[in-house]
Amino acid sequence: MKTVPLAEAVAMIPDGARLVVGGFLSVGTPERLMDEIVRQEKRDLTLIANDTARPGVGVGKLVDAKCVRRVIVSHIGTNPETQRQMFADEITVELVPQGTLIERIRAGGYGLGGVLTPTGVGTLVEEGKQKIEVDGRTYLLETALKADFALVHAFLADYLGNLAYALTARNYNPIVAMAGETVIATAEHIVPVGVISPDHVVTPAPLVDYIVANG
Amino acid sequence: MKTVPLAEAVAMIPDGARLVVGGFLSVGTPERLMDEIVRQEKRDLTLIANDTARPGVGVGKLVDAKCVRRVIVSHIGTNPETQRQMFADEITVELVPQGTLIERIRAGGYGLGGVLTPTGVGTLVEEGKQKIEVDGRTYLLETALKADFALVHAFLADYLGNLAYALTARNYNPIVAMAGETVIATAEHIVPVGVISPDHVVTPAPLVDYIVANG
Amino acid sequence: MDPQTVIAKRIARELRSGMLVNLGIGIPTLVAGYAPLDVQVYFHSENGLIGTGAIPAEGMAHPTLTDAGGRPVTALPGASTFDSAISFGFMRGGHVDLTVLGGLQVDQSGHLANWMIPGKMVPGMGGAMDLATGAKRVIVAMQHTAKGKSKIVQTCTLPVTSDRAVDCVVTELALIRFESGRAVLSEIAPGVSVDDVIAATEADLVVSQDLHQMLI
Amino acid sequence: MDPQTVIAKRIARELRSGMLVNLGIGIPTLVAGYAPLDVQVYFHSENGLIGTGAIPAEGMAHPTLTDAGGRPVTALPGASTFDSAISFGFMRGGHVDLTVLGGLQVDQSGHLANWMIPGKMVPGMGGAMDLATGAKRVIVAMQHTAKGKSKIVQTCTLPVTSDRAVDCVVTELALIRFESGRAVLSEIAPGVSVDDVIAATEADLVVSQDLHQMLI
Repeated sequence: MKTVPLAEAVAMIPDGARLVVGGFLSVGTPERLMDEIVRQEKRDLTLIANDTARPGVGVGKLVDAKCVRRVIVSHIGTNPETQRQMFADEITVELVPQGTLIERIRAGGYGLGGVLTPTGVGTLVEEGKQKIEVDGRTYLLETALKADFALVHAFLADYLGNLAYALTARNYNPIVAMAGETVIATAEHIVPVGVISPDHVVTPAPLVDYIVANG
Repeated sequence: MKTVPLAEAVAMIPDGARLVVGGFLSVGTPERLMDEIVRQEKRDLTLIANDTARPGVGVGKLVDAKCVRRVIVSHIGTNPETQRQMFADEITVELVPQGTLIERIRAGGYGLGGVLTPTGVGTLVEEGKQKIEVDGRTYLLETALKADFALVHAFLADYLGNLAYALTARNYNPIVAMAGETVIATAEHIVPVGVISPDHVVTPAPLVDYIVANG
Repeated sequence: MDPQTVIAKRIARELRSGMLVNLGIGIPTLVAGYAPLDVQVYFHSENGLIGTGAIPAEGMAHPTLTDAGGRPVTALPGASTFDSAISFGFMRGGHVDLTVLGGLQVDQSGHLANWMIPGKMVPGMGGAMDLATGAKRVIVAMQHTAKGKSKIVQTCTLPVTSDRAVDCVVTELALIRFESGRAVLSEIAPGVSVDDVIAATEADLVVSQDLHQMLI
Repeated sequence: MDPQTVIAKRIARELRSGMLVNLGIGIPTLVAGYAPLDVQVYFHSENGLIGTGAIPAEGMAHPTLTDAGGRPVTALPGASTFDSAISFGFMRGGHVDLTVLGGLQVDQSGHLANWMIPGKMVPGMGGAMDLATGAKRVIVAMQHTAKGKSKIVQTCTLPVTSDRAVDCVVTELALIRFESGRAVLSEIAPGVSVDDVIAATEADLVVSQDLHQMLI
């Protein structure tokens, strides 16, 4: 793990990169990374996240600033700007049921090719997907998702990079941290090794490539 | 959640039941439940667990006492009694790679039909299994496992049934607790609600059907 | 009593102590307000919380304690928080005992449509498909008609949320159960007649032999 | 120097600070003892621990702090514990940078056999298949021969552990890399000649243009 200044962390992300970002309606999203991606005017990003939040917050900032060409999310209903860009063909939206999305990201990070889920069978979601029967029940084969960069936000990070999350800001973050080729984390508090007890570490240090230095 | 005496908890388990049990070489196994299953002379059980431990400890006690007809495990190398019973056709052993076994149990508890894993491709493990290609890589389809009863051991249980585990005694327990029709837990310490902070609860209370009263 | 209150009060009677319950947005959210005082259920928010409490008093909101709509909530003693994979494991794996979902249409075999209106409303399905497919019981809470047209239809014209039938739908007029592909009129609201319900319903209804008045 | 020490010392030179390393039982376990003092690696135990430390002093063992063999260990500052699904996510998902595994046979295209001898030794594969398939790099640590017969063979006669080739095998005689299906003799132990290695090896070896003496 290396500690890096914010600008340097984001400078590693090239235009066209595929990002997977923690957060649920902006709760638990690494806001400083979002702001810096906008400031550095990244373009043509693919964004994998739960939703596109709202204009002005979370990953919504990336949509506002037209950094994103394609999103893979479960919901865009809270962000009229995403919908506007989608209808204007400025952004491509792939909608995935939320439980399927988190399992696809997990599969990517856990070295699985995919999972079989009953969710979406008999709906529009099944289009173009392989159906597989197990013990008389039909499932959709949903394949793994990975990303070039995983961007996560923690409550606590220790000097080695162990992470712990707060309440509902945990959400996608621990799964996202497994699914990026390079993992960049921000944290509310950067604390000495040992402050987070081994049983309370949620993301073990070896997963985290970069911690963004605090203010 | 109900708190029950040990004997009553085990009395619910009929002969022939399918059990999934937490623990790794007996570390984290609910020993009191093992002892009581032996005492009540259960028969023809199917046991899903990481391993069969060693004679006299953990799930090894069930093997010693011939409670078990079939095991689904990743390893029996530490238990000569399991091997003896296997060669004598007294017990059926299904060997599953450890990472596949825990994913199969997880799939059962998480409502998934199965997962695609690269583990076992091109080995004896692939026999009789469907092979599926995703993005040019071959995976085995490994199907979900569920059980009638999940038996877990925690470090802390609160009065509602929230569980937290200690160090390497966590292992299979949190996954096992999702995969049983009925979930029975023992704990080192039964503590007031609130002692385990919401972020440190590993198994949420609604999953746990019975906590075994401490002695 | 307004239609939403009738629906919420009736559904609240389904709550039992120890149940794990997920309430969708809209009318379903109102159900929590009518839970009987002696019934302690666990409310599940799919963003990763069990033990969701009321809206916080002014000045007591915390930015990392929110519900599935991103709104501040409180947490009750014994609450737990977890990642989204576990949260949806609860939903898909049948550990959520009951979910109450809003609906655009329910058809007579119990299929729910509640996530999109092609060309008009495409918000994404969020967690709706996992809940409708995986929760142990699914109750739909919606008004019986919209713009004078029945929302309980012969066959959904809108894209369905799951191929799994819901257990029942509760409207301001009736409680209709779905059993073996049939829509069974089981309860009628006070002051409503069977004919009123049939007249307001596009779907074919079978009147239950056990038909009774809705308790609210 | 005995064969096991040669092997362990050579492999220890592959360790770099920050690496996540999983050591199998047998010779691989010895590697930890030869890690350079200025190198801080994380040791991963598949039962759910990162930051595995040395064997505890007498009286300091704790029943819930064990390695993958069930033996008491200590945990270093910054250690973390987690469930088995996460643990194997680390292994299968390529987050373990290096695993060192024991071997019964390695064939000339790099396939490892280390989990069973049909009719004789059927312990189960435990975590071996996941490690051999998923770790970023796989090094096999084993003696070159057993009962005078080469363990580096043309084709494995024992059931293989994975269809994925290992990166290299280190024996007391040599370090052999597997590149594009060929076994490349890359390093020879002090006092050992190329002819000695070839004579002791059933597999066809390609001698590296960069062949040099093993540093131990």
